[in-house]
Amino acid sequence: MFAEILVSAFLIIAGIFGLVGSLGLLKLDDTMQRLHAPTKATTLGVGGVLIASMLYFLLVKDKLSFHELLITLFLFLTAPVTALFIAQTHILMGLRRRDLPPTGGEHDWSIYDDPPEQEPREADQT
Amino acid sequence: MLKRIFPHPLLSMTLLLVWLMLVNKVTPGNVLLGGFLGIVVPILTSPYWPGRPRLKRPLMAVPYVLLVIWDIIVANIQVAMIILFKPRARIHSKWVVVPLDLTSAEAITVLAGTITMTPGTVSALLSADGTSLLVHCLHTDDPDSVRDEIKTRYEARLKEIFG
Amino acid sequence: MITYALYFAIGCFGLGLLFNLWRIVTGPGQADRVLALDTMVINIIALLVLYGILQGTAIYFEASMLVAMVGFVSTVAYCRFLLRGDIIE
Amino acid sequence: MSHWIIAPVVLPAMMAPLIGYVMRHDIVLARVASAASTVALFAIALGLAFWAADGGTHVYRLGDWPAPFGIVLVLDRLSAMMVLLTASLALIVLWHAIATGWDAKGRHFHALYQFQLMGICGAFLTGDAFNLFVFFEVLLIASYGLMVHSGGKVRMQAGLQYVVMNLAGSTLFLFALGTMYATTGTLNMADLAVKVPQIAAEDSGMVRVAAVLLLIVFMIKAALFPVQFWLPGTYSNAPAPVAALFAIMTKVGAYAIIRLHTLAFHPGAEPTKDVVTTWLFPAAMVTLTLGALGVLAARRLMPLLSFSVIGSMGTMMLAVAPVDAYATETALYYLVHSTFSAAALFLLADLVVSRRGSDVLDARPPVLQNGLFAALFFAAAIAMAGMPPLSGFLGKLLILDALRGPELMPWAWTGILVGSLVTIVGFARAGSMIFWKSTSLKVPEGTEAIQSDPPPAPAKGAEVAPTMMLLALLAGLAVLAGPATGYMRAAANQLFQPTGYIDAVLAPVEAPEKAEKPEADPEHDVADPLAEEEH
Amino acid sequence: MELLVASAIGVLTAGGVYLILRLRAFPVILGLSLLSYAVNIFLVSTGRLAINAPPILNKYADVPYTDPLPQALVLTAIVISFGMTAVLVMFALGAYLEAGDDSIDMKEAEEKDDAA
Amino acid sequence: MTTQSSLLPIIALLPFLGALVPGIMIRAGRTATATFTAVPTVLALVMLGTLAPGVMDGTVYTMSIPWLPQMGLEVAFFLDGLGLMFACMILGVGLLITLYARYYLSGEDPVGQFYTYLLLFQGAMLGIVISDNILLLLIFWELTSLSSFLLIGYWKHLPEGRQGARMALTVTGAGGLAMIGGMLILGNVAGSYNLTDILAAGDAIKASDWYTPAVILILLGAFTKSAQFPFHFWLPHAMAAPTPVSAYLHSATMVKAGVFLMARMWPALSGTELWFYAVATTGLVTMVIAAVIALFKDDLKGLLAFSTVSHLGLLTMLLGFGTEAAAIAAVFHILNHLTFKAALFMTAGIIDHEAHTRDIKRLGGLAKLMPITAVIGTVAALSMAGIPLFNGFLSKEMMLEEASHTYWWENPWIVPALATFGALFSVAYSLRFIFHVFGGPVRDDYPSKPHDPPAGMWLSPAFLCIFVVLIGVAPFLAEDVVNMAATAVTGHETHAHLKIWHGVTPALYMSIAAVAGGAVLLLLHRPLDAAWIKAGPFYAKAVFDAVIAGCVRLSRAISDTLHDGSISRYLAIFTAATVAVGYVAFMRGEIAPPTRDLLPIPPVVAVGWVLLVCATAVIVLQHHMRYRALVVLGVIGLMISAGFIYISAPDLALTQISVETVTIMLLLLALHFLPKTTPQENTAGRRALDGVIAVAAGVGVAALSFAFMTRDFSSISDFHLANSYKGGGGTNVVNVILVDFRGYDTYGEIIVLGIAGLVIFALMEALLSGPAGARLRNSGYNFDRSHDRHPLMMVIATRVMMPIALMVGVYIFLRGHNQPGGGFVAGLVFSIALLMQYMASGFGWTSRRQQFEYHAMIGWGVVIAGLTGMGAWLSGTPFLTSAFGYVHLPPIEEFELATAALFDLGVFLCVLGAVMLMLYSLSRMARHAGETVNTEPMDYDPSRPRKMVEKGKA
Ligand code: NA
Ligand code: NA
Repeated sequence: MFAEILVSAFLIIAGIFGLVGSLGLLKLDDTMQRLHAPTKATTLGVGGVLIASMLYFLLVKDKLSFHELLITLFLFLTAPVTALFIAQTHILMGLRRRDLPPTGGEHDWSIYDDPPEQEPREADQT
Repeated sequence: MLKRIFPHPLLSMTLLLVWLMLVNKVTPGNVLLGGFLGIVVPILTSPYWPGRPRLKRPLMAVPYVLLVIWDIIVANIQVAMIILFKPRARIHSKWVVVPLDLTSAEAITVLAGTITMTPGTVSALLSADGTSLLVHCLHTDDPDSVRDEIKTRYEARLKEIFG
Repeated sequence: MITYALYFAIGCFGLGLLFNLWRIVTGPGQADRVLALDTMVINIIALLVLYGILQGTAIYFEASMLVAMVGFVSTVAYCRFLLRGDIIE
Repeated sequence: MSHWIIAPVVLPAMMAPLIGYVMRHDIVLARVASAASTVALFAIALGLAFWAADGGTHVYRLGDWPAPFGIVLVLDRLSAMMVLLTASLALIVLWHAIATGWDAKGRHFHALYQFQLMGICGAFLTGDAFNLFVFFEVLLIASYGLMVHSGGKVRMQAGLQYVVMNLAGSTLFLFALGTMYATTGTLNMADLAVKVPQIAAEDSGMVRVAAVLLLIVFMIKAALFPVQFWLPGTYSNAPAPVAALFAIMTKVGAYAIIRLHTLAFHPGAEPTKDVVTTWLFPAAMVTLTLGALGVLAARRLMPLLSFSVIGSMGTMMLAVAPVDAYATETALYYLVHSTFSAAALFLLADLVVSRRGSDVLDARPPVLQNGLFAALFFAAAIAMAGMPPLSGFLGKLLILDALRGPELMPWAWTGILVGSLVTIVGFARAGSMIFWKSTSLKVPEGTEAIQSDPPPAPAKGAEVAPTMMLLALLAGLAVLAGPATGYMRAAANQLFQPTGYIDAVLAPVEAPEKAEKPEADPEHDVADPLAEEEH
Repeated sequence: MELLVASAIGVLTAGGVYLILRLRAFPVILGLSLLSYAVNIFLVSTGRLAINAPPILNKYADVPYTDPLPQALVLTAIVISFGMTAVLVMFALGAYLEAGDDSIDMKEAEEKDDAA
Repeated sequence: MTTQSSLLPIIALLPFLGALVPGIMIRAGRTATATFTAVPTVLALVMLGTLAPGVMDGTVYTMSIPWLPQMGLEVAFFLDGLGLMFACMILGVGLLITLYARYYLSGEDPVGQFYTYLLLFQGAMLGIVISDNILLLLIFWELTSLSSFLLIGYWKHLPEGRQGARMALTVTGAGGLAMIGGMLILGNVAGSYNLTDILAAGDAIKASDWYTPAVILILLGAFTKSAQFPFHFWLPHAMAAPTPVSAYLHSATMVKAGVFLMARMWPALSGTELWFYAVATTGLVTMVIAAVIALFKDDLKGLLAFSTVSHLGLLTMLLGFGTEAAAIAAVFHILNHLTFKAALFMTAGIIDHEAHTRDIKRLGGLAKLMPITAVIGTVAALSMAGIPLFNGFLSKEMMLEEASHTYWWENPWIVPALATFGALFSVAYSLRFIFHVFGGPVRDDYPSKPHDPPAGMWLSPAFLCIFVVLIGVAPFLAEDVVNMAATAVTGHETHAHLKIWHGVTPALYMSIAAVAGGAVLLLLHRPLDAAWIKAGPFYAKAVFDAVIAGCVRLSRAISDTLHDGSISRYLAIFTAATVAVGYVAFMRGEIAPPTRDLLPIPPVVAVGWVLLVCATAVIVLQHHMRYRALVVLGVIGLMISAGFIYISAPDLALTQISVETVTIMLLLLALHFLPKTTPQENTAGRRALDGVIAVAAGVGVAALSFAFMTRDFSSISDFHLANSYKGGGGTNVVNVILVDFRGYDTYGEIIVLGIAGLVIFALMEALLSGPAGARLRNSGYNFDRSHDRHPLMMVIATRVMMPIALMVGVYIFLRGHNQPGGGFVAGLVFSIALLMQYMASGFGWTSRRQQFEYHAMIGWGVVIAGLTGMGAWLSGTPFLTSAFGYVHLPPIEEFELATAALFDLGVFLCVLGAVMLMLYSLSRMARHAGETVNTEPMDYDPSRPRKMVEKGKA
C-alpha cells in the first residue's frame, strides 16, 4: 500500500510538472522564457516518472532496475547542451547584438566573436 | 604505458557502472565484460579526448550534486508557480552576465549545466574567450543577486572540486 | 491506485504533446520549433516509461534510452544547422 | 542440394567488397578481379543451365529452413536461363567497359558492377517474394551508382529521376507485398501458388489488389506503359556500357511477371484469373506503339535506342500477356534476343558517339572507321527492328505465330508489324544521317583540330570485339533457334506445370540437421546473461 | 485503433504522394520519406494489431505474441529505404550542384529537325 | 534427299559465303574483286546446270534441314521449273552485271563493298526462288529489301541515294511486313509452312475464312516489291543507285520477286474473283499509268524505271487473269523483259558513263558517236516496243491476246482497250529512247564527248541482245524453258507453242494500233510534253515525304509530349494509374465481412494520431520552408516510433528512431548546400489535381489496410514463433527471423547499405572533380553564421556521452538475439555516438583521429556476413545455416555463442561503415566548399595559454 501511494505520488507530481513544462512552452511570450519550460519537464517531470518507475519495479515487482538512472544520467548530461544550443540559435536568429549585455571582458559573446588563438598542442595528437 | 591502457580511469569506472546498469545484473561475467568494455572504449575514444581533466577534490562532488538536486526541486516549484499563476506581463525576464573565475573547460561546463538544470535560469552564451557566461533569468527583479548566488553557491564549490 | 496515477500522468504528458504541437506549428522562431520538438522528445520518453510501468515490463527501456540519445543529437543538429550551416563542420 | 545454386549470388557479393575496398586504388587489379569473377560467374551459370536442363526444380533452402518459412532459391530452366543470359551479357559488357576505359572514368565501377550482377542473379534465383524485393533493391541501388558513373550534369539529373521513379516503385512493391502477406499469410512463391487459388471468390478483392499492384511494380521495371516514362532518360544518359548492361534490367521485370503470374496469379487461379490478362496486353500494345513512335521521333541516337528498347519490351510482353505456354516460349526467345540486341546497339553507339562527339542526329563529319561502324550499326539495327537474318526476325515471327488467337491477333499483329516498320524507318533515318550523310561533308582542311582535340583514336579490335560478339550471339541465336527454342519450350512447359515447382519447394524435408543445436526450450534455465527480463 | 492506424497510413500516403509530385527535389525527398513511413506502418499492420504482445518469447508465461514476420520485413524495408534515401539525397545534391537549380524535371528543348 | 538435292543449300549459301570475300579484299582493285565475285556465281550456275536436266524432265528437287521446328521453319529448298528459270536469270544476269560493274564503277568507289552487297542481294534473291518454306522465303524476301537498301544507298554522299534507299526500304519493308502476316495466315490455314504443302492445299485455302486477309497481305508484299500502283513510286527514286544496280535489281530480279511470288502462289491463291480483281486490275492500272509517265521522263533511267513499272504491271495483270495461257504469257514475258530491260539499263549506264548525263533532252545523235551502244540500245528498245522479230513482241502479243478476251465486271472492252493504250505508250517511249538518244544530229554540248566504252562494258548488254534477237526470231528455242516454268506456275503440265505468227487475231489489230499510235505520239511529243509539264504532274515523292514528315511530326508530338522529362507528371500518371487499376481490380472481386473486433483507442494514442496527422499536414502545406519541414518530419518519426512501441514492435521502434535521426542528419547536411526554400511553381489547377491523386491514393491505401486489419488470417509466422528459440537460439523472434530464418534478406539488405555508401562516395568524387566542384568552391556557403564553431560545452559533454553511447551500442548489439536490438540498431547507435563527436569537434578533426577506415568497415561487414553464411558449407548445410551453442567458462556463467551473432557483426560493421562513409562524403563536399579543419577539439580551451602575439586583438 505504501509502495503504491509512493509510486502514485511520484507519478502525479511528475505528471503535473511535465504538463507545466509544456504549458510554459505554450503560454510564455518570449522564446528565451519558453526555453525554461523543458527543463521543468526534464528534471522533475521525467525525473519523477523515472523515480516512480524504479520504485514501482523495486517495490511492486521486487526487482531493482537501474535503467531509469541511466536515462536520468543521460538527460542531465544532454539537457544543458541542448538548451545552450537552442539559446544560441535564438540569439543568433531572433535577437540583435544590442539586445544583449556586454561580456565585460575583452572578447564578445562566442557567436559574435572569434576566439583568441592558442598555442598549438602537438603532443596530444594521435 | 598505464596512461595508454587507462587514458581516463574515471571514465572507465563510469563505463563499468553504466554497463552494470544496462545489464541490470551484477554477475562475475558482467563485471568482466563491463570492465573489459570500460578499458577498451576509453582507449578507442581517447584520440578525441586529449589530456586528462584535473580533479582536485573529487569527493566534494557528492555534496554538490545533492545541493543541486535540492535546488532543482525548490526552483522547480517556484518556476511552476510563475508559469501557472503569474500573468505574462508581470514576468520580468533578465539577462545576467556571470564573469567566470573557472578556467577548466570541464568546470565551466558543469557550471553552465547546473545553471540550466536548476529551473529559472538558463545559460545561453559563453564569451569567445570563456571568461563570462550569459545567463537568462526567467523572473527576477535583482539580476545582481542572481549573479552573486551563482558565483557563491555553485562556482565557488566547483572551484574547490576542479581546482 | 497506481493505475489511476498512471493514467493521470499519461494524460498530463499526452496533453503536453498537444501543447508542443501547437508550438511546432505556430513557431514563431525556428528556435521555438526545435525547442518544442526537444520537449516532445522528453514527453515521449516519459510516456514510454509510463507505458512500461502500465504493462509491467522493462522491455521498452531501450527505446526510451535511445529516444533520449537521438533526441539530443537531433536537437543539436537542428541548431547547428541554423548556427553554422554544416552540422558536422 | 548443391551449393552451386547460390554461387551466382555469393561470388559477386564476395568479390565486390574485395574490389571496392582492397583494390580500390588499383584499377588494373580491380579489372583483373572483376573480369575473373565475371568469367567464373559465366562458367557457373553455364553449369547451372546444363543442370537445370534436366527438367528438375532444384531448391536451395537457405539457413536449412523448410519452405515456406525460410527463404529458398529455386533453379529451374527459366531461372538458369536468365542467370546465364545475365552472365554472358555481363562478360561482354565488362570487356567493353574495360577496353574503352569507361570503368576508370569514375570510382568503384567494378565493385558496383559486381554488386549489380549479384542483385540481378539473386532476383532470378529467389523463390521468395519479399526476397525478390530485397534483390530488386540490390540491383537498383547498384544501378544508381553505375547510372551516374563519372557524373555530368544531364546524367545527374537523369539519375535523380531514375532514383525517384524507382523509389516510388519500391514503395509500391512493399504495399503490394504487404497486401499479399495480409491476405495469404505467406511470402514464398510456391506457397502463394498454393494459397492464392484457395482464397474464396467472396474474398478475392484484396488478393486481386495485391496481384495487380505487383504487376504494376514489375511493369515499371519492364518499362511498360504507363510506367515506362523513366526509361528513355535513364538509358540515354547512362554511360553506354551501363545502358548495355541495363538491357537485362528490363528483363528482370519481365521475368518477375512471367514467374509470379504464371505461378501464383495465373488464369487458373480463380481469384486472380483476369488480372494479367486484363491489363498486360493493352499495356504492352501501348508500350510497343510508344516505343516505335519514340524511335521515329528521336532527335538523338541514344533516345532512339532507348525507345527501341521500350518497343521491344512491348513486343515481348505481348507474348507474355496471354499466359500460355507457347506464347511464353516465344517471349523467352525474344527476351534473349532483345537483351543482346539492345546491348549491341548501346555498345556500338558508345564507340560512335564517343568519337563523333555527340549523339545528335545531325550531319557531322564522318568518324574514322565510318564503314565499320556503319556495318555494325546496320546489323544491330536490323536485329532490333526484327529484320532477318539475325534473331530479331525469328523472334518476331515466333511472337506473331504465338498470338494467332482471334481476339489478340488483329491488335497484336498490326502492332508488331507496323511497329517494326516504324522502327525500321526510324533506324534507317538515323543510320543514314550518321553514317551516310556524314560522308557528304568533307571537313575543310585545318578545321579538324577544332572539331576535337585530340582527334579520337581509331577503335582498337578489343573495343569493337564486344559489339561483334553480341552480334555473333544474335546470329548464333538465329542459327541455333531450334535448340534454343527447344530449351525455352521446355522452360515454358515447366512454368505451366507449376506442380513440379510447388512440390519441389514445399517438399517436406527431413527434420533439418539442427541436431548439433542443443534442445533448448523455454524451461531450460537460460544461459544468456543478458536476457533476464521478466514480464 | 485500426481506424487510427489505417487513417494514419492514408494521411501519410496522401501527403507523400502530393509531395513527390512537386517540381523540386527536396519536397520529393520529403514525400518519399512520408511514403516510406506509410508503407512501414502498412507492412506492420499486415500482421494485424496487437497491444502489449511483442514477439519476444517469454519463458515464464504463456502470453500472446504479435506476428513477428511483418516486423522483420519492415526492419529490412527501413534499412533499405534508409540506404535509398541517402543515395537519393546525394543524387539531389549532385543534380543541384551540376545544374544550378534543384528542379527535378528535365526540359530537353532541342527542337532541331533534320532533313536527311 | 538425293545427292543432287543437297546441292540446293550450297547454291543458296554460295553467294553469302562469297560476299565475305570482296568485303575482305577492299583494297585489291576492281578486277580482282570482280573476279572473286564471279567465282561463287559461276559455281552456283554450274551446280544449277547439273540439276537443270532433271528439272526439265519434271523432277522437283527438294531438301530440308530443320531449323525452328517449334513453328515449322525449316531450311527447305526445292527446285522446280519456275525456280530454275529464276535462279538462272538471277545468276546469269548477276554474272553480266559483275562484269559490267567492273568497268562502270570508278576506282574511287569502294568496290569491295559494292560486290559484297551485290552478292548478298544475289543470295537473298536466289533464296526466294528456291525456298520451299514460306517462312524461309520471308527471310530472304526481307534480305532483298535490306541488301537493296544498301545498294541504292551505295553512293551515300548523294542525298538522292540516301532518300531513295530509305524510300525503297520503307515501301518494300512495309510490304514485306504485311506479307509476313499473310504468310503466317497461309501457313496456319494450310497447316504447314512448306510451299509444296501449301500449293497442294489450294482448295482448302480458298475456302477458308482467312483467304481474303491472307491474299490481301501477301499481295501487299508482292505489289510493293514489284512496284505496282500505288506503291510504284519508290522504283524511280531507286534509280539513284549505280546503274549496274538498277539493271540488276530494278529490271531483272528484285522487282520480279513480287511477280515471282504471285506466280509461285498462283496454284494456291489464283482463280478467285478476289484474285482477279485485285491482281489484274492493279496490274492493268499500273501498266497504263507507268507507260504514260515513262513517255514524259527525260531521265533515261527514269524512263526505263517507269517502263519497268509498266511491264511489271503487265506481268501482274497476266498473273491476275488466272488462266493458263496468261500464266504462260507471263512466264515468257518475264524472260523477255529480263533480256531487253537489263540491256537497256546497261546502255543507259554506258551513256551516262560516257556523256556524263542521262537527260534525254541533252542527248541525241549518239548513233554516230557510239555505234555499238546504239545498236545494242536500239535492238533492246525495239523489243521493248514490241516490234516483231524481237522477243518483246512475242510475249506482248500473247498478253494482248489474253487481254482481248478478258471481261472486267462483265465488260469486254475495258481490259483490251486499256492494254492497247498501255502498249501504245510503250511503243512511244521505246521509240523515244531510240530516236531522241541515238537519232538526230550530233550535238556539241554534251557534258562530255561520248564514244563507245571498252568492250568489258558493252559485252554484257550485247550478250543479252543476242537473246533478244534469237528468241524473237526463233521463239521455239525458249519453248522448253517457258513450259518448264509455266508447268511449275500452273501446277500441271503446259504445252505452249511459241511462234511469231498466230494469224489475224484481235491481238494483231491491237498491236498494229499500238505501234502506229506510238509513232504518232512520239511525233507529238514536244507539244504533249509541254502540256504534261504545264499540267504539273503529280509527284509521289512529295506525298511520300509529306507522309513520312507527318508521321515524324505526329510521333514527335506524341513522344515529346509524353516523355517530356517531367518526372512529376510521370509519377502522377503512375500513381493515378495504380490507384485506378487497383480500384478496378478490387471492385471486380469481393470482400467477406470483417471478422475481427476493433481495438479500443486510448486517448493518448489519439493524441499521437493528432500529432502525426497535423505534422503531416504542416509538412505538406509548408514544405516550401524546407528547414521547417525537416523539423516537423522529426515529429512524425517520433510518433511512429512511439506507435511501434504501442503496437508491440519494439525492434521497429528502435530502428525507426535511429534511422530517422540519421536520415534527418543527412537531409540537414544536404540542405546546407541546397536552396532553403522551394518556390511555388505549380498552378493552382495542377496542385488541385495532384491533391486529388494524393487523396485518392491515401484513401485507397487506408481502406486496404483497414480491410485486412479487420479480418483474420493465418500466417507462416507461427512456425517462426515456435522455432525461434528451439531452432534459432533466440527469444527475440524478430531478430531470429532477421539473422536466421530470413538471414538472406538481411544479407541483401546490408549489401544495399554498403552499396549506398559506395555510391555516395563515388558520386562525391565525381562531383568534386567536375564543374560541380568548381561551383561548390566558388559558392561560399557563408550566411550570417555563428562564430562559435565548436562550443566548449558540447565538446566536454560529448567526451562523456560518446563512450556511454558506445556502451549502449554494445549492449544493444549483444542482446539483440533475445531482446529488442541487434546489429543494425547497434550500428546506428554507434553512428549516432560518432555523430555526436563529429558535431562537437567537426568531421575533419575527428576523422583524422579515426582509426578505422569506413570503406574497409563496409567491406569487412559484407565479407564477414558472407563468410558466416559460407561457414555452413563446411558442415554441409546451406548458406546461412546457423549454429549455436552454450558455453560455460568459470567464473563466467553460461553464455550463448551463435553464428548468428557473427552474422550480426557483419550487419553492424556494414551499417556503421556505410553511415560513416555517407557522412564523410558530405563532409568532404563541405570542405571543398571552403570549410577549414580545426586543429583543436574546441574553439577555445580557457585552461590553456593564449598565443602571445594575438594578445590585444580587438
Ligand atoms: Na536553470
Ligand atoms: Na533485432
